[in-house]
Amino acid sequence: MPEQLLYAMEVTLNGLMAGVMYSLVALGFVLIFKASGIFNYAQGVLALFAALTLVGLQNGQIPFAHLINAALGTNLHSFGWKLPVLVAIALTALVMVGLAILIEKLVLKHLVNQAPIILFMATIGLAYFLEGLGDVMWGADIKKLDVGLPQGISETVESVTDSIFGYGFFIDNLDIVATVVAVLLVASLTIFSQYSKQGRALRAVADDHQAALSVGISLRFIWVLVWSIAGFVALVAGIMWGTKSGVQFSLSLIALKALPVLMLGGFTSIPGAIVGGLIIGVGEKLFEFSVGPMIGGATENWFAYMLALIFLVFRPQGLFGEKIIERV
Amino acid sequence: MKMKFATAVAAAMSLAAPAMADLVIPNLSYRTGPFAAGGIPYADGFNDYFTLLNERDGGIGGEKVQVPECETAYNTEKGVECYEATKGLGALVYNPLSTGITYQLIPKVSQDGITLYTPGYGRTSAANGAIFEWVFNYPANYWDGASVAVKYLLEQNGGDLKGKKIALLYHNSAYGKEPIRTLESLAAKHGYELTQMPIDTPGQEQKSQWLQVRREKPDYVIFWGWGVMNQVAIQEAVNIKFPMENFIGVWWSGSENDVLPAGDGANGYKSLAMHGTGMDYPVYADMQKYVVDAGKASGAGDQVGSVLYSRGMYAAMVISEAVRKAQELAGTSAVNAAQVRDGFEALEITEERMAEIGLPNFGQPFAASCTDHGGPGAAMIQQWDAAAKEWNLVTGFIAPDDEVLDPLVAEDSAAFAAENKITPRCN
Amino acid sequence: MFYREAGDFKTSYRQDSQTFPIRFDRWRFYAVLALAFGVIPFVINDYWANSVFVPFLIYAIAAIGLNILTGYAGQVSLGTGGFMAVGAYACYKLMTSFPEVSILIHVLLAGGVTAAVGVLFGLPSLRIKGFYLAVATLAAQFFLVWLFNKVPWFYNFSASGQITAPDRTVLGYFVTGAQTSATAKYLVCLVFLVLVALIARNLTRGTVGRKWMAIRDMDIAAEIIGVNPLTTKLTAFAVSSFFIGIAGALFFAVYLGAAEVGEAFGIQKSFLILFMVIIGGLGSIFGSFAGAAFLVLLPVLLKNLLVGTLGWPTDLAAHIELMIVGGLIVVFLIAEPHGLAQLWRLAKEKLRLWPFPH
Amino acid sequence: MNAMTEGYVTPDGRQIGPVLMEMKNITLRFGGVVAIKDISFDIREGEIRAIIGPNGAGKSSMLNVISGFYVPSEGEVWFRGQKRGPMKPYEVARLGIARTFQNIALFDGMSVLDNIMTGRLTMMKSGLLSQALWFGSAEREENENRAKVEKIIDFLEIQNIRKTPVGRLPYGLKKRVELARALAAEPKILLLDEPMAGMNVEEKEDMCRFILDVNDEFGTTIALIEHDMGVVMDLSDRVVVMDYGKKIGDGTPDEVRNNPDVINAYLGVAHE
Repeated sequence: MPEQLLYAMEVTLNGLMAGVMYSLVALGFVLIFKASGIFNYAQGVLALFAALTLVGLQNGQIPFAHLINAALGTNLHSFGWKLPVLVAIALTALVMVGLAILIEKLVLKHLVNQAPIILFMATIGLAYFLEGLGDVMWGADIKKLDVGLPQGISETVESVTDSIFGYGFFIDNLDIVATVVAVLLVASLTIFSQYSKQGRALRAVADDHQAALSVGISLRFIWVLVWSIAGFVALVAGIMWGTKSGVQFSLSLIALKALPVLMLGGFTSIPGAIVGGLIIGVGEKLFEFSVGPMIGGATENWFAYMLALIFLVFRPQGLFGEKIIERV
Repeated sequence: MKMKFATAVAAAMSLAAPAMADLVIPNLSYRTGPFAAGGIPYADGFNDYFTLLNERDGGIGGEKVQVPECETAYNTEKGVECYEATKGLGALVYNPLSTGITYQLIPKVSQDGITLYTPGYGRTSAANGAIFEWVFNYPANYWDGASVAVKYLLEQNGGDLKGKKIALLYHNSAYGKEPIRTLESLAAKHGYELTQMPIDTPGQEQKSQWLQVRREKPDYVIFWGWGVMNQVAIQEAVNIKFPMENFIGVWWSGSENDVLPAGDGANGYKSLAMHGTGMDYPVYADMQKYVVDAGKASGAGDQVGSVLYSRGMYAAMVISEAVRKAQELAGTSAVNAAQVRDGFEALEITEERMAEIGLPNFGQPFAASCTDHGGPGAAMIQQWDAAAKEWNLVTGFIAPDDEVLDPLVAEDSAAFAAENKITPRCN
Repeated sequence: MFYREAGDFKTSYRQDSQTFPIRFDRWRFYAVLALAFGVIPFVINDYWANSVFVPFLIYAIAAIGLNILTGYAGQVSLGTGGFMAVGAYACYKLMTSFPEVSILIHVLLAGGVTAAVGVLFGLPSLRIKGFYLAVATLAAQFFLVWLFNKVPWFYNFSASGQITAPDRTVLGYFVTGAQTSATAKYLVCLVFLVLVALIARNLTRGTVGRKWMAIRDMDIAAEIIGVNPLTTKLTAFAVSSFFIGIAGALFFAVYLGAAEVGEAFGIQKSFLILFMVIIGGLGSIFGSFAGAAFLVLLPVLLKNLLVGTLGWPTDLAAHIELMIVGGLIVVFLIAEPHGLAQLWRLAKEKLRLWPFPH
Repeated sequence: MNAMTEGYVTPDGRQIGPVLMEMKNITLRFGGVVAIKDISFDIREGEIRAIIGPNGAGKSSMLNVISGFYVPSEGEVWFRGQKRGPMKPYEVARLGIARTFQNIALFDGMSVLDNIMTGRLTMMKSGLLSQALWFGSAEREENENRAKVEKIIDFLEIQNIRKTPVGRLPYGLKKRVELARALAAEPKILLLDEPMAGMNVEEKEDMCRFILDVNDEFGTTIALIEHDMGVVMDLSDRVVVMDYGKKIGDGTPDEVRNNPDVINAYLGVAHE
């Protein structure tokens, strides 16, 4: 096989893996939008906040140490313990649930029935707030996140492909793990929404707000539930991305990678988020591989958006949407 | 009520004025935002050195040093605001640790008559003191760094890089683009093949670039990163099993933060170094005694001796020496901004002086002049030892290829002079 | 007491459709103008100009621009940073290519170039609506920033890709470059802002404004009563981008003096200006002023209060500042979703009846 | 077909003009669903023409065909002696066809006055520059059109709510404002989509009066759809009756009232 084709295959495979990582972030957006019509800009910051909390708990950091030290002149830093990974993850999940309850109580409750743009704006305020809170609680320095996930080239894939094609493909072990986790996540979300009482309530609200309310489903409960789930998804995304690049401010910017995925897949479709992520991942990597070198590279950021834009111009309803019929 | 509020606002808008006699050296730092991880240790080193001088020596030449800190978040607008807010305090010199803010401030400081000191970053052609009267960037700048890296590779290859492939992986911004011209000129001279690979900020996702590296198998990768880009690049290099000893970062891509997350895999990674690092300097005994133990350390105290802390301290050291020189020239301890500039221009840092300060062989000795604001530009190569978790210097100071660089500096500064109608000084 | 309509009769439609139909509002407007032109220029210093007034004036221009598009025509855009970059780079290329032409003309032309680019990126708005369009405008944001970073022609092949504004004068006074006085910077930006605000006001009270609002409120009905959605949306994009381009040109040439595209005109800028518009009030010129003032002043105020007065460490202050700004945005939205402009209107309505509550 | 050009005189003595609009064999399909099946009828200048039928008869679709919002799958629409090709909705408006909507479609964020002024948008031609400077044609045009709009405001007795945002108005007033907006366009033909839907008796009477007055005062041709037979019979000159997408009757109210098919449709006799 010609070399270029092999390279393209390798790039495509890696694009698929990158796409899964994007989907993980996009999933959080979709969950909240579907259940409450809120375009949650804070999803990226939620991931950062979750990862910060995880690292902080794991390493026994004292929250707000800097603030306390500045105010009281003390010199606190650490409790001096290390929590096992699973305990820390469970505790972080609890923190995210607590956060969801607070968000509902302090923000969303007061904004029922507002226009979508107002709710969007509120989540931006929330993003600012959480970003500051995360920094005040845990500090702005860079943190290493290690929950024991493997990283580096997968030797198996390399040797297998080498024996078939004579060229060993590069696949990152972390990406393989992320793919498995994403599949598990989507599967468990599906099972949850199909078979549990809360899940059915969630689907009912997503289908028809009014009808769901009229049969006695509590909207407030649903909002707490969906923000908790989104918080958990953010935690998963935070772990994956944090393992890759450490936990620091830029982690919140992964939200920007999820937006074109949302455009493509639609704001309300979970399969859309997955397939959209894959298309964006493959599309931007292949473009950078084939056209990038000719026009100077670093095209990925804008190409993802252009791809989604062009796609939408020709198919405004998105990947899985039905054709829109305008009525008077 | 309204009046009261207005007064309160007015009071809040003007920073508390310092006692007039102090030497004011603002620290435009960034402890938040995307580059906080690098900004924090640097700012701590900068602050701590001046605290040390104040505590141990009672300041510089008997004058206490005030270091009002202002948060820029690496953002140019906030940088401008910080400059304006601190300028009125009688600031003597600025060191914003951001190439973007430096470009912003060059015209302003020239107008206001305040020195801008940008060691190892900023506008490279400011090394030409004939054009850039108020800007100093010794001991080394980006083009020096690029040239030193290539010279090191020449040494490694017995003086011949013909047919070798070198990839430049860079932060897709003004900062990252700096070395391109130098590396291109050197490619023409030495016959290596240069591939450019930009990475968009912040640089969390570099798969495409590293797959390209894996495919094209360059002999060496030269790396110009900052922030999260650094550690992701090193991690990715480990992932694709790129030989780490052939991977050389600029001095902004060679701190502990960058290599630690990659663990053992990062062993052997190299970076440029324009000063020493680690705790093996006598100055740290005083630092411990007067600053850390006294509870006056700027940060948590865990960064002391790290690469970027050392760099902040180095900048503070050079500034304090320039102030000392200025005091000597002016015959007064309460120097003003113009006198401090003269101090910078007449500054000479010798081996002996560094040993006296407690930093023997910490940096390269240099002497500035009216035309030379850039110093010798030499740098060392350091290599990461993952097992011991420390950087080891593997070379002494390597001088850059001035034959190639001087015309580039002359050309760029002449363009600036023409654009801004500056007549060269120093004739 | 003074603030009332009773007895303030209008005898022509012209009087009735003027900008400030209430006499007291008119007086206050003249008083603000007098203050802005007659007093502030004489007392302003570098700090106040560069930290507060000049950024406020420029952001107000950009906010008016975005408000035309988002507040009046209902098309949410996140490409403002990219369009400001177009204005800045157009201005830079014009300044360096035609140094003999007045900078004021360059700024206007830069607005024109931006308007053309805005129309181009406005085309998809015919097919894409709502948040999808908002996200789609990010394509403009990222692409434009990449373009200006990548193509050396835009930055005159300088080594680092930074653009630096050469010195230019108006009536013999420097308005760009380091020698510019605080007063000159302030006045140039003020003149542009006043012009932009007047034009925006005129457009929004007339035919075009009604078309924009009709499309915003119900696009299908608007089309059936005879509004051509294509030209209407594109006009909104053009006018909006024209203003934003002017803001970008001033931002680079007068305020910063040097700029790097990704840093000065990145995605954060787009969000910042959108915040200004929403906090100030969608569909309100006054709201654009209020929003810009709020988001320029608040951080400066907080920083000076926390660091300057209370002496907190700068990083802690910066983080708490983020929390306060974020918290305030949420509080404002809960208290008054229609922004500062609506708060102001409600206050005025109360005042109109004062001292008789009924 | 001699009436094509000549018109006729109504029992109450009004002169009705020649045919203004003619629908020829209109069929409209959505995918597999046939909404309108081969319907033909005409609308004459100056008359009040009603289209009635039970729910789901295809009235709204018919109105959307007349207004140009839907393009018929088969058949032709003739307007003022010319065949009307496929057009954009806003181009139809410029031909002089204005309408109201069953579910009010006002612009909620604008005042009553501004809403009515939008009805005159097709007649306001001043350029962007003139508007930006508020000088010359823009201002003159604004004031001229304002004067015309004020006449309509007086006519419909809504002077006191001129500056109120329409979002705050009650339902009945909104309907009146919508009528005002349509009238402001000085249409050749005015389409009313269930103008009386959701109104109480008093409001219905008001609306009837306004419709008759409009027809009388301005001589405006009116086509309306309505499922309430009673009101329509008093109001209109001629009536088309639709059921299941087909025309089952056409003629004066009296003729229609005695048409057995119509009786069946309204009394709910099963279709075979």
